[in-house]
Amino acid sequence: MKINILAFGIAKDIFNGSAITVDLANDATVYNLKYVLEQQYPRLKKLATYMMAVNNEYALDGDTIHERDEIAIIPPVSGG
Amino acid sequence: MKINILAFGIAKDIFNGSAITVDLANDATVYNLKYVLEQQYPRLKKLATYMMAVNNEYALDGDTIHERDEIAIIPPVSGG
Amino acid sequence: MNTQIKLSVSTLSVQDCVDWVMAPETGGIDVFVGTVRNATKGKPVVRLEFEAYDKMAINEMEKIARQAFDKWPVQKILIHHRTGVLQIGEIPVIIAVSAAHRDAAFNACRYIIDTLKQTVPIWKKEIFEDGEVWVAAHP
Amino acid sequence: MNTQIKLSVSTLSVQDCVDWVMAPETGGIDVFVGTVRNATKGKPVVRLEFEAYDKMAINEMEKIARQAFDKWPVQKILIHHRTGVLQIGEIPVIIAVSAAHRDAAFNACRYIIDTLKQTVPIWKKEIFEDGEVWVAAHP
Repeated sequence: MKINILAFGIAKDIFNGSAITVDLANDATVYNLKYVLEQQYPRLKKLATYMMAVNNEYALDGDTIHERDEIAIIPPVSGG
Repeated sequence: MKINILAFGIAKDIFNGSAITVDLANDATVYNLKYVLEQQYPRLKKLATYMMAVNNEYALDGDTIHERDEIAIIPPVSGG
Repeated sequence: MNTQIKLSVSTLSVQDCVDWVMAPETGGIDVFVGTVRNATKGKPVVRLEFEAYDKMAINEMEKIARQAFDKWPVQKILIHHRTGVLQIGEIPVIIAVSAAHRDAAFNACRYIIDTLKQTVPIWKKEIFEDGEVWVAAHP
Repeated sequence: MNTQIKLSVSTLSVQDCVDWVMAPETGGIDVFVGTVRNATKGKPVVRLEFEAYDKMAINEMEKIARQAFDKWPVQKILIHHRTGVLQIGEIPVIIAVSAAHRDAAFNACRYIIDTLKQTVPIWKKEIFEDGEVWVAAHP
Protein backbone atom coordinates (compact mmCIF):
# COMPACT_ATOMS: atom_id res chain seq x y z
CA MET A 1 0.00 0.00 0.00
CA LYS A 2 1.07 3.57 -0.63
CA ILE A 3 1.20 5.70 2.52
CA ASN A 4 1.47 9.45 2.65
CA ILE A 5 3.66 10.78 5.49
CA LEU A 6 3.32 14.36 6.70
CA ALA A 7 6.51 16.01 7.88
CA PHE A 8 7.12 18.92 10.25
CA GLY A 9 10.08 20.78 11.66
CA ILE A 10 13.44 19.23 10.88
CA ALA A 11 11.74 16.22 9.25
CA LYS A 12 10.64 18.56 6.47
CA ASP A 13 14.28 19.44 5.85
CA ILE A 14 15.30 15.76 5.92
CA PHE A 15 12.52 14.74 3.51
CA ASN A 16 13.08 17.90 1.51
CA GLY A 17 9.32 18.51 1.50
CA SER A 18 6.24 18.61 3.72
CA ALA A 19 5.08 15.12 2.71
CA ILE A 20 6.48 11.97 1.12
CA THR A 21 4.93 8.73 -0.07
CA VAL A 22 6.33 5.33 0.88
CA ASP A 23 5.41 1.80 -0.18
CA LEU A 24 4.48 -0.48 2.72
CA ALA A 25 3.27 -4.08 2.99
CA ASN A 26 -0.34 -4.35 4.11
CA ASP A 27 -0.56 -4.70 7.91
CA ALA A 28 2.79 -3.00 8.30
CA THR A 29 3.43 -1.64 11.78
CA VAL A 30 4.80 1.69 12.89
CA TYR A 31 8.05 -0.15 13.56
CA ASN A 32 8.20 -1.33 9.93
CA LEU A 33 7.50 2.16 8.71
CA LYS A 34 10.26 3.67 10.84
CA TYR A 35 12.68 1.07 9.46
CA VAL A 36 11.78 1.96 5.87
CA LEU A 37 12.08 5.66 6.56
CA GLU A 38 15.47 5.29 8.25
CA GLN A 39 16.77 3.31 5.28
CA GLN A 40 15.70 6.04 2.86
CA TYR A 41 16.55 8.97 5.15
CA PRO A 42 19.49 7.97 7.39
CA ARG A 43 19.58 11.48 8.89
CA LEU A 44 16.50 10.47 10.93
CA LYS A 45 18.80 8.29 13.06
CA LYS A 46 20.71 11.41 14.11
CA LEU A 47 17.65 13.03 15.71
CA ALA A 48 17.43 13.12 19.50
CA THR A 49 14.28 11.04 19.06
CA TYR A 50 11.19 11.02 16.89
CA MET A 51 7.66 9.64 17.06
CA MET A 52 5.05 8.68 14.50
CA ALA A 53 1.48 9.94 14.78
CA VAL A 54 -1.44 7.93 13.38
CA ASN A 55 -4.68 9.83 12.96
CA ASN A 56 -3.48 12.70 15.17
CA GLU A 57 -2.42 10.48 18.09
CA TYR A 58 1.06 9.37 19.10
CA ALA A 59 1.50 5.76 17.92
CA LEU A 60 3.36 2.83 19.47
CA ASP A 61 5.88 0.80 17.48
CA GLY A 62 3.51 -2.19 17.44
CA ASP A 63 0.50 -0.29 16.07
CA THR A 64 -0.71 -1.43 12.65
CA ILE A 65 -0.97 1.11 9.82
CA HIS A 66 -4.04 1.13 7.59
CA GLU A 67 -4.28 2.50 4.09
CA ARG A 68 -6.31 5.61 4.82
CA ASP A 69 -4.66 6.53 8.12
CA GLU A 70 -3.23 10.01 8.45
CA ILE A 71 0.43 9.43 9.25
CA ALA A 72 2.90 12.06 10.40
CA ILE A 73 6.47 12.05 11.60
CA ILE A 74 6.95 14.01 14.80
CA PRO A 75 10.54 15.08 15.47
CA PRO A 76 11.37 16.40 18.97
CA VAL A 77 8.77 19.07 19.78
CA SER A 78 9.84 22.53 20.97
CA GLY A 79 6.70 24.59 21.44
CA GLY A 80 5.98 26.98 24.30
CA MET B 1 5.98 59.37 78.00
CA LYS B 2 2.98 59.77 75.74
CA ILE B 3 2.93 57.41 72.78
CA ASN B 4 0.68 57.65 69.77
CA ILE B 5 -0.51 54.28 68.42
CA LEU B 6 -1.78 53.95 64.84
CA ALA B 7 -4.56 51.45 64.29
CA PHE B 8 -5.67 49.54 61.17
CA GLY B 9 -8.32 47.00 60.28
CA ILE B 10 -10.22 45.61 63.22
CA ALA B 11 -7.95 47.47 65.66
CA LYS B 12 -9.56 50.68 64.42
CA ASP B 13 -12.95 49.30 65.43
CA ILE B 14 -11.62 48.19 68.82
CA PHE B 15 -9.98 51.57 69.53
CA ASN B 16 -12.93 53.35 67.95
CA GLY B 17 -10.51 55.47 65.93
CA SER B 18 -7.45 55.34 63.74
CA ALA B 19 -5.07 56.36 66.54
CA ILE B 20 -4.96 56.49 70.33
CA THR B 21 -2.51 57.87 72.86
CA VAL B 22 -1.26 55.87 75.83
CA ASP B 23 0.96 56.76 78.78
CA LEU B 24 4.04 54.60 79.14
CA ALA B 25 7.05 54.53 81.48
CA ASN B 26 10.31 55.58 79.82
CA ASP B 27 12.13 52.52 78.46
CA ALA B 28 8.87 50.58 78.25
CA THR B 29 9.05 47.54 75.98
CA VAL B 30 6.63 46.33 73.32
CA TYR B 31 5.54 43.73 75.88
CA ASN B 32 4.66 46.49 78.38
CA LEU B 33 2.73 48.37 75.72
CA LYS B 34 0.72 45.29 74.75
CA TYR B 35 -0.15 44.75 78.41
CA VAL B 36 -1.40 48.32 78.78
CA LEU B 37 -3.41 48.09 75.55
CA GLU B 38 -5.01 44.78 76.56
CA GLN B 39 -6.03 46.25 79.91
CA GLN B 40 -7.72 49.20 78.23
CA TYR B 41 -9.08 47.24 75.24
CA PRO B 42 -9.78 43.63 76.33
CA ARG B 43 -11.19 42.81 72.88
CA LEU B 44 -7.57 42.69 71.64
CA LYS B 45 -7.20 39.38 73.51
CA LYS B 46 -9.93 37.88 71.29
CA LEU B 47 -7.94 38.45 68.09
CA ALA B 48 -6.31 35.46 66.38
CA THR B 49 -3.04 37.28 67.00
CA TYR B 50 -1.64 40.78 66.66
CA MET B 51 1.78 42.38 66.32
CA MET B 52 3.21 45.80 67.06
CA ALA B 53 5.23 47.70 64.48
CA VAL B 54 7.92 50.19 65.50
CA ASN B 55 9.08 52.60 62.78
CA ASN B 56 7.49 50.48 60.04
CA GLU B 57 9.09 47.20 61.12
CA TYR B 58 7.57 44.30 63.02
CA ALA B 59 8.76 44.54 66.64
CA LEU B 60 9.65 41.85 69.17
CA ASP B 61 8.15 41.84 72.67
CA GLY B 62 11.52 42.76 74.18
CA ASP B 63 12.14 45.80 71.96
CA THR B 64 12.30 49.13 73.77
CA ILE B 65 9.95 51.95 72.74
CA HIS B 66 11.29 55.48 72.40
CA GLU B 67 9.31 58.68 72.59
CA ARG B 68 9.34 59.62 68.90
CA ASP B 69 8.94 56.11 67.47
CA GLU B 70 6.09 55.54 65.06
CA ILE B 71 4.08 52.78 66.70
CA ALA B 72 1.26 50.82 65.06
CA ILE B 73 -0.87 47.88 66.03
CA ILE B 74 -1.03 45.22 63.31
CA PRO B 75 -3.99 42.86 63.62
CA PRO B 76 -3.92 39.69 61.44
CA VAL B 77 -3.18 40.79 57.88
CA SER B 78 -5.41 39.71 55.00
CA GLY B 79 -4.11 41.33 51.84
CA GLY B 80 -3.77 39.70 48.44
CA MET C 1 15.14 49.55 38.28
CA ASN C 2 14.13 45.88 38.46
CA THR C 3 11.31 46.23 40.99
CA GLN C 4 8.02 48.11 40.83
CA ILE C 5 5.86 48.16 43.95
CA LYS C 6 2.68 50.17 44.17
CA LEU C 7 -0.41 50.66 46.30
CA SER C 8 -3.19 52.07 44.16
CA VAL C 9 -6.72 53.35 44.64
CA SER C 10 -7.57 52.83 40.96
CA THR C 11 -8.07 49.80 38.69
CA LEU C 12 -5.03 47.57 38.15
CA SER C 13 -4.08 46.62 34.59
CA VAL C 14 -2.69 43.16 33.85
CA GLN C 15 -1.44 44.35 30.47
CA ASP C 16 0.55 47.23 32.00
CA CYS C 17 2.11 44.86 34.53
CA VAL C 18 3.21 42.34 31.89
CA ASP C 19 4.56 45.12 29.69
CA TRP C 20 6.61 46.47 32.59
CA VAL C 21 8.33 43.20 33.53
CA MET C 22 9.09 42.12 29.96
CA ALA C 23 12.70 42.66 28.84
CA PRO C 24 14.62 41.56 25.72
CA GLU C 25 16.33 38.80 27.71
CA THR C 26 13.04 37.51 29.17
CA GLY C 27 11.98 33.97 28.27
CA GLY C 28 9.00 33.56 30.60
CA ILE C 29 6.69 35.64 32.77
CA ASP C 30 4.47 34.34 35.53
CA VAL C 31 1.60 36.57 36.59
CA PHE C 32 -0.71 36.07 39.54
CA VAL C 33 -3.98 38.01 39.40
CA GLY C 34 -6.16 38.03 42.53
CA THR C 35 -9.85 38.63 41.93
CA VAL C 36 -12.77 39.41 44.23
CA ARG C 37 -14.87 36.23 44.55
CA ASN C 38 -18.65 36.55 44.72
CA ALA C 39 -18.88 34.34 47.82
CA THR C 40 -16.92 33.20 50.90
CA LYS C 41 -17.74 29.71 52.21
CA GLY C 42 -20.99 29.82 50.27
CA LYS C 43 -22.06 33.22 51.61
CA PRO C 44 -22.59 35.91 48.93
CA VAL C 45 -20.14 38.82 49.18
CA VAL C 46 -21.38 42.29 48.20
CA ARG C 47 -18.00 44.03 48.01
CA LEU C 48 -14.58 44.20 49.68
CA GLU C 49 -12.76 47.05 51.35
CA PHE C 50 -8.96 47.07 51.55
CA GLU C 51 -6.96 49.19 53.92
CA ALA C 52 -3.17 49.42 54.13
CA TYR C 53 -0.53 50.80 56.47
CA ASP C 54 0.98 52.33 53.36
CA LYS C 55 4.59 53.01 54.29
CA MET C 56 5.09 49.72 56.10
CA ALA C 57 3.24 47.77 53.40
CA ILE C 58 5.59 49.13 50.74
CA ASN C 59 8.53 48.29 53.04
CA GLU C 60 7.39 44.72 53.50
CA MET C 61 6.69 44.22 49.79
CA GLU C 62 10.19 45.52 48.99
CA LYS C 63 11.61 43.01 51.47
CA ILE C 64 9.73 40.16 49.78
CA ALA C 65 10.97 41.23 46.35
CA ARG C 66 14.57 41.35 47.63
CA GLN C 67 14.16 37.86 49.11
CA ALA C 68 12.83 36.57 45.78
CA PHE C 69 15.81 38.08 43.92
CA ASP C 70 18.12 36.33 46.41
CA LYS C 71 16.39 32.96 45.99
CA TRP C 72 15.81 32.75 42.21
CA PRO C 73 17.43 34.09 39.01
CA VAL C 74 14.60 36.47 38.10
CA GLN C 75 14.81 39.68 36.09
CA LYS C 76 12.00 41.97 37.16
CA ILE C 77 9.40 41.86 39.91
CA LEU C 78 6.21 43.89 40.01
CA ILE C 79 3.71 43.97 42.88
CA HIS C 80 0.59 46.14 42.57
CA HIS C 81 -2.04 46.12 45.32
CA ARG C 82 -5.35 47.96 45.47
CA THR C 83 -6.79 49.79 48.42
CA GLY C 84 -10.31 51.10 48.92
CA VAL C 85 -13.63 49.61 47.82
CA LEU C 86 -13.58 46.72 45.31
CA GLN C 87 -16.57 45.17 43.59
CA ILE C 88 -16.92 41.49 42.56
CA GLY C 89 -14.52 40.68 39.69
CA GLU C 90 -12.18 43.57 40.46
CA ILE C 91 -8.48 42.90 40.97
CA PRO C 92 -6.96 43.43 44.44
CA VAL C 93 -3.48 42.28 43.52
CA ILE C 94 -1.23 41.60 40.54
CA ILE C 95 2.22 40.04 40.86
CA ALA C 96 4.35 39.68 37.75
CA VAL C 97 7.81 38.13 37.56
CA SER C 98 10.03 37.82 34.50
CA ALA C 99 12.96 35.45 34.12
CA ALA C 100 15.12 33.85 31.45
CA HIS C 101 13.57 30.48 32.36
CA ARG C 102 10.09 29.73 33.62
CA ASP C 103 11.02 27.74 36.72
CA ALA C 104 12.37 30.84 38.47
CA ALA C 105 9.39 32.96 37.42
CA PHE C 106 6.84 30.45 38.75
CA ASN C 107 8.64 29.85 42.04
CA ALA C 108 9.24 33.54 42.75
CA CYS C 109 5.67 34.54 41.87
CA ARG C 110 4.25 31.85 44.16
CA TYR C 111 6.61 32.82 46.95
CA ILE C 112 5.70 36.49 46.67
CA ILE C 113 1.92 36.04 46.87
CA ASP C 114 2.21 33.47 49.69
CA THR C 115 4.50 35.71 51.72
CA LEU C 116 2.54 38.90 50.94
CA LYS C 117 -0.56 37.29 52.44
CA GLN C 118 1.37 36.50 55.62
CA THR C 119 3.40 39.62 56.27
CA VAL C 120 2.23 42.72 54.39
CA PRO C 121 0.08 45.06 56.54
CA ILE C 122 -3.02 45.20 54.36
CA TRP C 123 -6.48 44.34 55.64
CA LYS C 124 -9.56 43.14 53.84
CA LYS C 125 -13.11 43.62 55.06
CA GLU C 126 -15.82 41.46 53.49
CA ILE C 127 -19.18 43.16 53.22
CA PHE C 128 -22.17 40.79 53.22
CA GLU C 129 -25.84 41.65 52.84
CA ASP C 130 -26.30 41.31 56.61
CA GLY C 131 -23.00 42.50 58.03
CA GLU C 132 -19.27 42.77 57.56
CA VAL C 133 -16.14 41.10 58.85
CA TRP C 134 -12.39 41.82 58.88
CA VAL C 135 -10.95 38.69 57.30
CA ALA C 136 -8.73 36.50 59.52
CA ALA C 137 -9.08 38.82 62.54
CA HIS C 138 -10.58 36.18 64.84
CA PRO C 139 -9.64 32.52 65.28
CA MET D 1 -17.38 26.18 27.79
CA ASN D 2 -14.54 26.10 30.36
CA THR D 3 -11.64 25.64 27.92
CA GLN D 4 -10.32 27.86 25.13
CA ILE D 5 -7.53 26.51 22.97
CA LYS D 6 -6.22 28.35 19.96
CA LEU D 7 -3.38 28.39 17.45
CA SER D 8 -2.98 31.86 16.05
CA VAL D 9 -0.92 33.61 13.39
CA SER D 10 -1.50 37.02 14.96
CA THR D 11 -0.36 38.74 18.17
CA LEU D 12 -1.56 37.20 21.44
CA SER D 13 -3.16 39.48 24.05
CA VAL D 14 -2.55 38.84 27.75
CA GLN D 15 -5.47 41.08 28.63
CA ASP D 16 -7.92 39.12 26.46
CA CYS D 17 -6.73 35.85 28.01
CA VAL D 18 -7.20 37.06 31.58
CA ASP D 19 -10.61 38.52 30.74
CA TRP D 20 -11.70 35.18 29.26
CA VAL D 21 -10.76 33.00 32.26
CA MET D 22 -12.15 35.37 34.90
CA ALA D 23 -15.52 34.35 36.37
CA PRO D 24 -17.57 35.73 39.31
CA GLU D 25 -16.52 32.76 41.45
CA THR D 26 -12.83 33.19 40.61
CA GLY D 27 -10.44 34.03 43.45
CA GLY D 28 -7.11 33.71 41.65
CA ILE D 29 -5.69 33.49 38.15
CA ASP D 30 -2.25 32.29 37.20
CA VAL D 31 -0.94 33.31 33.80
CA PHE D 32 2.18 32.10 32.08
CA VAL D 33 3.47 34.28 29.24
CA GLY D 34 6.27 32.93 27.09
CA THR D 35 8.41 35.53 25.35
CA VAL D 36 11.04 35.38 22.63
CA ARG D 37 14.44 35.87 24.25
CA ASN D 38 17.13 37.85 22.42
CA ALA D 39 19.74 35.12 22.92
CA THR D 40 20.18 31.36 23.40
CA LYS D 41 23.23 30.27 25.39
CA GLY D 42 24.77 33.67 24.79
CA LYS D 43 24.21 33.65 21.03
CA PRO D 44 22.04 36.51 19.69
CA VAL D 45 18.74 35.35 18.20
CA VAL D 46 17.32 37.32 15.26
CA ARG D 47 13.82 35.83 15.22
CA LEU D 48 11.90 32.59 15.77
CA GLU D 49 9.67 30.59 13.47
CA PHE D 50 6.97 28.33 14.86
CA GLU D 51 5.30 25.56 12.94
CA ALA D 52 2.48 23.32 14.21
CA TYR D 53 0.75 20.13 13.18
CA ASP D 54 -2.45 22.04 13.76
CA LYS D 55 -5.09 19.36 14.27
CA MET D 56 -2.92 17.15 16.46
CA ALA D 57 -1.56 20.14 18.40
CA ILE D 58 -5.11 21.19 19.29
CA ASN D 59 -5.89 17.56 20.22
CA GLU D 60 -2.89 17.34 22.53
CA MET D 61 -3.60 20.70 24.15
CA GLU D 62 -7.19 19.60 24.80
CA LYS D 63 -5.86 16.44 26.46
CA ILE D 64 -3.58 18.47 28.71
CA ALA D 65 -6.47 20.74 29.71
CA ARG D 66 -8.64 17.70 30.54
CA GLN D 67 -5.84 16.24 32.65
CA ALA D 68 -5.48 19.53 34.52
CA PHE D 69 -9.23 19.62 35.23
CA ASP D 70 -8.96 16.05 36.58
CA LYS D 71 -6.02 16.89 38.82
CA TRP D 72 -6.99 20.28 40.30
CA PRO D 73 -10.18 22.21 41.13
CA VAL D 74 -9.79 24.85 38.44
CA GLN D 75 -12.54 26.83 36.71
CA LYS D 76 -11.31 27.83 33.26
CA ILE D 77 -8.25 26.99 31.20
CA LEU D 78 -6.99 28.95 28.22
CA ILE D 79 -4.06 28.00 25.97
CA HIS D 80 -3.10 30.28 23.07
CA HIS D 81 -0.07 29.46 20.93
CA ARG D 82 1.41 31.42 18.05
CA THR D 83 2.64 30.04 14.77
CA GLY D 84 4.70 31.77 12.07
CA VAL D 85 7.49 34.31 12.44
CA LEU D 86 8.04 35.95 15.84
CA GLN D 87 10.39 38.82 16.63
CA ILE D 88 12.27 39.35 19.93
CA GLY D 89 9.81 40.27 22.71
CA GLU D 90 6.81 38.73 20.95
CA ILE D 91 4.67 36.17 22.76
CA PRO D 92 4.67 32.54 21.52
CA VAL D 93 2.37 31.21 24.25
CA ILE D 94 -0.08 32.32 26.91
CA ILE D 95 -1.61 29.94 29.44
CA ALA D 96 -4.22 31.26 31.85
CA VAL D 97 -5.97 29.29 34.58
CA SER D 98 -8.65 30.52 36.97
CA ALA D 99 -9.64 28.88 40.25
CA ALA D 100 -11.39 29.67 43.50
CA HIS D 101 -8.04 29.31 45.29
CA ARG D 102 -4.58 30.11 44.00
CA ASP D 103 -2.93 26.78 44.75
CA ALA D 104 -4.91 25.00 42.03
CA ALA D 105 -4.33 27.81 39.53
CA PHE D 106 -0.54 27.79 40.03
CA ASN D 107 -0.23 24.00 39.90
CA ALA D 108 -2.41 23.59 36.82
CA CYS D 109 -0.71 26.43 34.92
CA ARG D 110 2.72 24.98 35.64
CA TYR D 111 1.59 21.48 34.65
CA ILE D 112 0.13 22.76 31.39
CA ILE D 113 3.22 24.61 30.18
CA ASP D 114 5.56 21.78 31.26
CA THR D 115 3.45 19.14 29.49
CA LEU D 116 2.84 21.31 26.42
CA LYS D 117 6.59 21.60 25.90
CA GLN D 118 6.89 17.79 26.03
CA THR D 119 3.94 16.57 24.00
CA VAL D 120 2.34 19.19 21.75
CA PRO D 121 3.50 18.93 18.11
CA ILE D 122 4.81 22.46 17.66
CA TRP D 123 8.33 23.20 16.46
CA LYS D 124 10.51 26.23 16.96
CA LYS D 125 13.33 27.27 14.66
CA GLU D 126 15.86 29.77 15.98
CA ILE D 127 17.29 32.10 13.35
CA PHE D 128 20.76 33.44 14.11
CA GLU D 129 22.83 35.89 12.09
CA ASP D 130 24.86 33.02 10.67
CA GLY D 131 22.37 30.17 10.44
CA GLU D 132 19.29 28.54 11.89
CA VAL D 133 18.45 25.51 14.01
CA TRP D 134 15.34 23.49 14.86
CA VAL D 135 15.37 23.59 18.66
CA ALA D 136 15.83 20.23 20.46
CA ALA D 137 16.04 18.26 17.20
CA HIS D 138 19.50 16.85 17.86
CA PRO D 139 21.00 15.43 21.06
